[in-house]
Amino acid sequence: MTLHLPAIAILLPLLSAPICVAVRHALVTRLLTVAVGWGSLAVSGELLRQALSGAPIHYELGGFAPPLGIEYVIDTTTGYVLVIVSTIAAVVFSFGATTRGAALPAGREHLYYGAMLLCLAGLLGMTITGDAFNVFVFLEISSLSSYALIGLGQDRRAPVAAFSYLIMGTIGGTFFLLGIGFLYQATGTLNMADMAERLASLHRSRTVHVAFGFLTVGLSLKLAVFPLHQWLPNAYARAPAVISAFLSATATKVMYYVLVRMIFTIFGATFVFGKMGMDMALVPLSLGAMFVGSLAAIFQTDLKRLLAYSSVAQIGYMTLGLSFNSVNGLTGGLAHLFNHALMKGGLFLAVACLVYRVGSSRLDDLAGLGKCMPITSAAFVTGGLALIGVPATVGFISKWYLVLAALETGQYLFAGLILLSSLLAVAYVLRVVEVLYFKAPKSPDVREAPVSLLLPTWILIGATVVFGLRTELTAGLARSAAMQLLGAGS
Amino acid sequence: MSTFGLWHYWVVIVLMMIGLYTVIARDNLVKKVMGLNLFQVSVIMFYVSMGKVEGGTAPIIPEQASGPVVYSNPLPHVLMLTAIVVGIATTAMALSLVVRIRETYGTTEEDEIRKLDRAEHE
Amino acid sequence: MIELFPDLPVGYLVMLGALLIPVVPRRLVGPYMLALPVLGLVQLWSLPLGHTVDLSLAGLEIQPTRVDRLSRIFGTIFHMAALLGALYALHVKDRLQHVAALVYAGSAIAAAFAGDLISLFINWELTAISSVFLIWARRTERAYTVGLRYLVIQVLSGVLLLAGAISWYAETGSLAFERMELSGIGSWLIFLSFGIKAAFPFLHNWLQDAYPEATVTGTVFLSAFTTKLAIYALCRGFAGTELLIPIGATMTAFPIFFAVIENDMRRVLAYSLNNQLGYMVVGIGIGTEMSINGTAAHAFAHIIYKALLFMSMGAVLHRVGTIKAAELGGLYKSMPLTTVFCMIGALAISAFPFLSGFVSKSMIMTAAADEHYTITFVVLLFASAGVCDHSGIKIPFFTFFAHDSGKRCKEAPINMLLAMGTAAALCVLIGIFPDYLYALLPHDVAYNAYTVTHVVTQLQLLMFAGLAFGVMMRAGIYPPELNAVNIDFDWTYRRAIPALWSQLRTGLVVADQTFRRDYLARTASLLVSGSRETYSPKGRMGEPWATGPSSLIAAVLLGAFLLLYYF
Amino acid sequence: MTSETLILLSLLAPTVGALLVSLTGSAPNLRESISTLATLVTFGAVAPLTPRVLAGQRPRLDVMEVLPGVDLAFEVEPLGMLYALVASGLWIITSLYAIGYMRGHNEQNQTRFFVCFALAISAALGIAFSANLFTLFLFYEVLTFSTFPLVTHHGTEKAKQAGRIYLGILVTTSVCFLLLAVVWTFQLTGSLEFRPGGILAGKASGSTLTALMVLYAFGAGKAALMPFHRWLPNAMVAPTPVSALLHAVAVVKAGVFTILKVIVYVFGIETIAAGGHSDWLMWVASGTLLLASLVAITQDNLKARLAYSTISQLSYIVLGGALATAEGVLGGGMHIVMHAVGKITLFFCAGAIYVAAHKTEISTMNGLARRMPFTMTAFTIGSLSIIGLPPFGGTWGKWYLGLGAARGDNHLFIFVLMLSSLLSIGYLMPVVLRAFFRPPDPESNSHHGEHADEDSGSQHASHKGGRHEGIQEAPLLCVGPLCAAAVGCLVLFFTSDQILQLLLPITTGAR
Repeated sequence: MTLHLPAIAILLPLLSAPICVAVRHALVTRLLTVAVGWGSLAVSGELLRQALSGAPIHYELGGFAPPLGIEYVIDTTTGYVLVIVSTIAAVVFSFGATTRGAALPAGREHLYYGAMLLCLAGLLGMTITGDAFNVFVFLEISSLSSYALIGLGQDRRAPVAAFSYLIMGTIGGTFFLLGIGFLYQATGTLNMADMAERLASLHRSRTVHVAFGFLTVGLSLKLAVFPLHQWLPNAYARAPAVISAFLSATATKVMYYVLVRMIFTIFGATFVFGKMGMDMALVPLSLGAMFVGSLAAIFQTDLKRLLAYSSVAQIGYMTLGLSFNSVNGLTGGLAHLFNHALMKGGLFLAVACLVYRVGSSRLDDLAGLGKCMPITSAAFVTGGLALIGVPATVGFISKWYLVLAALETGQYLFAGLILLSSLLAVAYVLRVVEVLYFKAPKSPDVREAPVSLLLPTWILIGATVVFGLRTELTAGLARSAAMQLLGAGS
Repeated sequence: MSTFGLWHYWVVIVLMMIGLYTVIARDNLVKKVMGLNLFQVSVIMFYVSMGKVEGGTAPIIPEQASGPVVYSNPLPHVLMLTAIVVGIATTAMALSLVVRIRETYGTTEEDEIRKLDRAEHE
Repeated sequence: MIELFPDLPVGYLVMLGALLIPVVPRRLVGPYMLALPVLGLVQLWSLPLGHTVDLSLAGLEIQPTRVDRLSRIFGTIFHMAALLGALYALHVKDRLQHVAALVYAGSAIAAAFAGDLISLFINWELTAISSVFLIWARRTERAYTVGLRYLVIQVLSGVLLLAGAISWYAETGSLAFERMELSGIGSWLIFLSFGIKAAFPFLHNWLQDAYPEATVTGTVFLSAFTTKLAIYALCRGFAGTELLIPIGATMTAFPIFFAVIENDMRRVLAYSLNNQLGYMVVGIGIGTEMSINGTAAHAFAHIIYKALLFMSMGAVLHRVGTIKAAELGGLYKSMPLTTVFCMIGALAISAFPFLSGFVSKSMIMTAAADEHYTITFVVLLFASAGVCDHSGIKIPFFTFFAHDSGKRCKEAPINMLLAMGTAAALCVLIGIFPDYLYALLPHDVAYNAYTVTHVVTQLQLLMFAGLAFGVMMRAGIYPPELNAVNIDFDWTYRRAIPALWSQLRTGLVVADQTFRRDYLARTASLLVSGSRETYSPKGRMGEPWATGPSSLIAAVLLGAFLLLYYF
Repeated sequence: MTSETLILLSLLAPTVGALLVSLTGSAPNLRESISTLATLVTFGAVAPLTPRVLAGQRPRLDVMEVLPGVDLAFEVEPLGMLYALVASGLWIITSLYAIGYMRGHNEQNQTRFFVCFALAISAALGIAFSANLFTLFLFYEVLTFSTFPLVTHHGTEKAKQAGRIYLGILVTTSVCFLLLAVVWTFQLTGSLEFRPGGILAGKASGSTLTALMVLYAFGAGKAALMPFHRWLPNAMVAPTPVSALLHAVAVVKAGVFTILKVIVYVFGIETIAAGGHSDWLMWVASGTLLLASLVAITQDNLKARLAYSTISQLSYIVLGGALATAEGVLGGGMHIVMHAVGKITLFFCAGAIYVAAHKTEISTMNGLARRMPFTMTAFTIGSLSIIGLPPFGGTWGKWYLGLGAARGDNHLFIFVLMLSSLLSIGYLMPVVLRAFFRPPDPESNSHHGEHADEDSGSQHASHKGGRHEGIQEAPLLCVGPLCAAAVGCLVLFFTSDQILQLLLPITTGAR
């Protein structure tokens, strides 16, 4: 059993999805989804434990040996991301009002759960696979299901947002596919480990250069790197808040993971930063994301879109950490992966609580809710503090490593800019706080959200504080992952 | 090989450009989907042509195997089976979204949809 | 002899006792106030010479009391002045004034016994704080501003003392208040601090500014303590500092001109106070045993007759309501006793033989002559004549005689008369029996004021001064008493500096506001409105782009990447 | 109890108090009993630490390692002990005062007020006991955010605007400068611990140290060094107890405390003195000190005037640190206490005046002492202490600061201190003068003539006192604490020896 855990991790959600569709019973599918969520978490946790205790796990799917067969590889980084994704999945799936806010006719909830499970399967698959083309396949699985999920939003603009996402996502995915094609052409293999081996002697090949170009742009599109982020704000804003919570906490994170894999495992840091000067491109884009995203967030009138723009900025932090090409920088980036997943997941769930009671996420409609929904509002404030990067929250940990990396490499300006941009977070969080606490309520008889909603919200929000103080699991793991990646890459 | 010797690449590039241009320049959502399809097809073409070995046969082991047989690389072709499925799924998804958009907005022109959104917003 | 309260620093009896005045039953306030200085005096004399009180405060060893002959004579006269002042003020109902006055007196006494710079500073500041209430208690608009000005200058003196003490401590590691040389920055600061309170030239204006604005009774207290405390401090710290001689000489001479033309009688007295201080400063500067004795004796005598003069003028102000020379005259009919007492005081300050001024001032003059400070001696001589002119003659003449102003009033209240009478008696007693005073002096003396030459010279001088006054009055060239404000050095801080300051402030405020409004606020609002335009949901960056441009940017970026990588 | 328990208790008592207060919001009496009980327990936990610190112990509590080399840990050293004593001690009387004030004034959202207040104290104690820069920074930020709702308490547009400025400046400086400096220090030394003699010595070039000094000095925005002082006057929209304890004691002292602590334990006095890294800071502090005093003179709003006075007084402490001499640091530490007690007296009085007479502008306070003799007497005492006149505590702070300047051969700064004393007369004494000597305004008193003569003036005073409504003091819970604070000013003058004994060890090794 434990031998096949890597396969189980993927098959569990992948097979549950059609079961959901087949069963067609709301409660049963719901319970199944929750069970799969927590099951995935258990499997991921075990995989991470195994990866930590020894060498990376190599699993040959169906017994076909690579390079012909598809291989699943789980090292520290993989296990780390698996845990993040499945944690978020488990918590979000447990969130009480999952289908609330989705435009589903009664009796069709099973489709929704199916899509969720498929999305999870795609995300886990992308992480776990050691085969480049397989990444594309899982990417499309998760993307297609997320288009569907976003399109489910009650908001009539939801399909439009989903459509935009679809166009951009497909372009990104296709670029990615093309990139893999070029790589295959240059190396003759699709197995990542083999690719890395063969690419070592192909640094001057133009095919490889072109492949790199397509791959980076394709991934950047899916990752929503500034200025390729245009699909993201509406996608998150129009989707049901729970979906936003799930997607914002997982989808971009996995894409970041794929980017990291590509840079450090396939191409190698020497090639990417030394030969291609990736940092030259990534740094301005990251800074752009940090400032444009935060500034746009300040002026938003819709809470979900505010958070979505904040995500754009946060992605900037992650890519900036990447661009430092140092242990601390990558630690910061990877730690922020986890940390941002927790905060954004928690924040979107808090918004989902608000929407559950008020029916809108427009700031004007949320006035004075601090009094009516104190627990939800407190969750939002705590998450907001984490976004700002107040010490004792996870946001601080990532910021710490990023600034440390900037100082280490002598880039004092970036250190200042990182800190400066986090101030913009103060501005947009403050705006929400003012609306929640210092405005007269519109309808004073709003009740607090039910426990089944509050509990998952507070699990994530509480985690932002707990992991802000106990960092072995986040920054510690991120650090050993970063060391492994950099050690392997150079 | 001359530049024209790689004519299949040129086909790929032209197809791709047409597809991308359609996505960029057309406001009609259906046309965008069509552009996207073209774009995807170009990639499929690219893979298929990549796997083709000049003079190669289909990658089936002949019954009387006498010495090495030149055959096309089957792997890219296999991969494209998946890619085609993905393309179909994407198109289906896109079109179903367009249907829903059309139902609520009464139009499939992107600029008009944005205008309507903005009007509602204000 | 039994030591009374040996652990209580001298002066604190009066100071702390004063704080209880608000809770003393109304009928007992008078006796209580009189008892305090008496008790204090008894305590002082019960303590042997060389008695000290030592304390540790804030990590510093301090000595709030050190009894020696110099401090004892000043302590004695301060107690006496407090008693006289309290007697004079008995009729006042405002207890705040009583508290302030006695705290003031007590802290001045305590300062005279301070064995170290810290306790000196503490009491120095206490005199400043408490005395200002005597000015504010006048409750006139002018008194408020004057009081504030006075307080600032007094505290300035205090903080200079503190700064000096700090520097002195840093330089020498000692806090003891002993004789010091004008060498380091510390001693100069301390010197300057003393100088302000002693009303050195150009540092003197607070005196003429504030004293005439205090309450009737307050001025009596003020005239006794602040400046004489400074004289004591100079005596202790800077005896024999030659610089003091020219300073003192100047002080004796220049106030005469202002005193002659001044209209406000209490201000005339303030100028003459300044002039008298000059004698003492000269005495300190000379620094011989004789001159120090002279200074101490003069301070002793001076406190009494100056208090007497201020009391008599106060009585007039109390009854008539004005103290402008131009509005007074012929009051001798209404206030005969006051007139007599005033005359005694005036003669005493003019150093008329057989009155206290004569026996003390002559010591300083003699000391100057002995040490061959000829110019100084001449200046002092001239000043003596001047004093006679403005204090000895002008004050009583314009107030009680001269042209009759037609004002009629009651004689001064009984407690005032008593106080004045006591002071006048003391003037006469000291004048006739100077040996009692001499016995108190810091050094043993063998001095006889009543030599024939001395008496004759002094009388001649006084005659000539009187003659001059008479001739000038007859000839009509004596400066008329006009209701005018005379311009003194204080113009600089009362007019010029405030004007400059308000100019500067307006300028600063304008600059600041311009900077804020035109620069900061505009930049900020530009930034905000600019970002709002760009980043709000209606702006370019605040709303997601349509798929067309989004794809375009993706394509452009790809192209850029490819171009970059390809070449 | 062990020292660890005491540290933990002192940090948890306010937090638990806050929690209980938030749960008992509907029962004001119970709520306020709990609030008061929390103050007593907190002080009861802080006070027993003092003799141990005096005896040379350095009680330590390691909570957890957050990142490698970055711990959440507490250690009680003299400077922190002093700050903790001040904050927790004054919290007791402020808590009583706040009850009187908030009730006397019928404020809204009292529960939120008491909760945030307790949290702020907890944060202040966390700052005081922090064993390293990370812990300090953590609680520094907690303090910022927990006081924000107190500033915006009234929820008016003005309060919100003030809150924005408050948070804006404090967070900007702390994040952009302080955090940067902390990370930089960590990058240079690999440690964040506060260690006697400093951790930076020999770890970086002179210019780097100066740059770090700049970052730390301005990073502690709560110290209100110009030009990052604007939050303080803005914060005055908060209810007066907030201004009194937080914006005159806990918050602002957290800023100067940080600067002092960094100077003593991160740089080391020796290092700074030898390298002259804080020379520029002396000038900035002096400039702030004088300019703020000048601005204070022009303010008519009493709280605004006090706020600018606070800015000026804070710079005394910063100057003390910048002088980088043993005496200067001692003076700075002492002035933390002296100014805290003096200023809290003044703010209490301002609040009492507001509650009892509804006056905020100084120009309307004529003759107020007749109605509020206790309040105005306390105000006078507080003023004298702030000016630095004996026999009040403020004297000693100034003495040691001056001595620090003299020892460091910076005589110029003695004059700055002295000049500032004079200016402080200029902005504090007019209030006393108005209240005690000017006749009440005609609007509150129908007619009064010109009484130039002092005798009739004094009769007039008593007469008027009788005719006026008589004594109208604020509630007892307001007047009691403010009188206690005033007495404190006096007591501190005589007990400064103990403070000195406590502080002396921090300067060992300095010249």
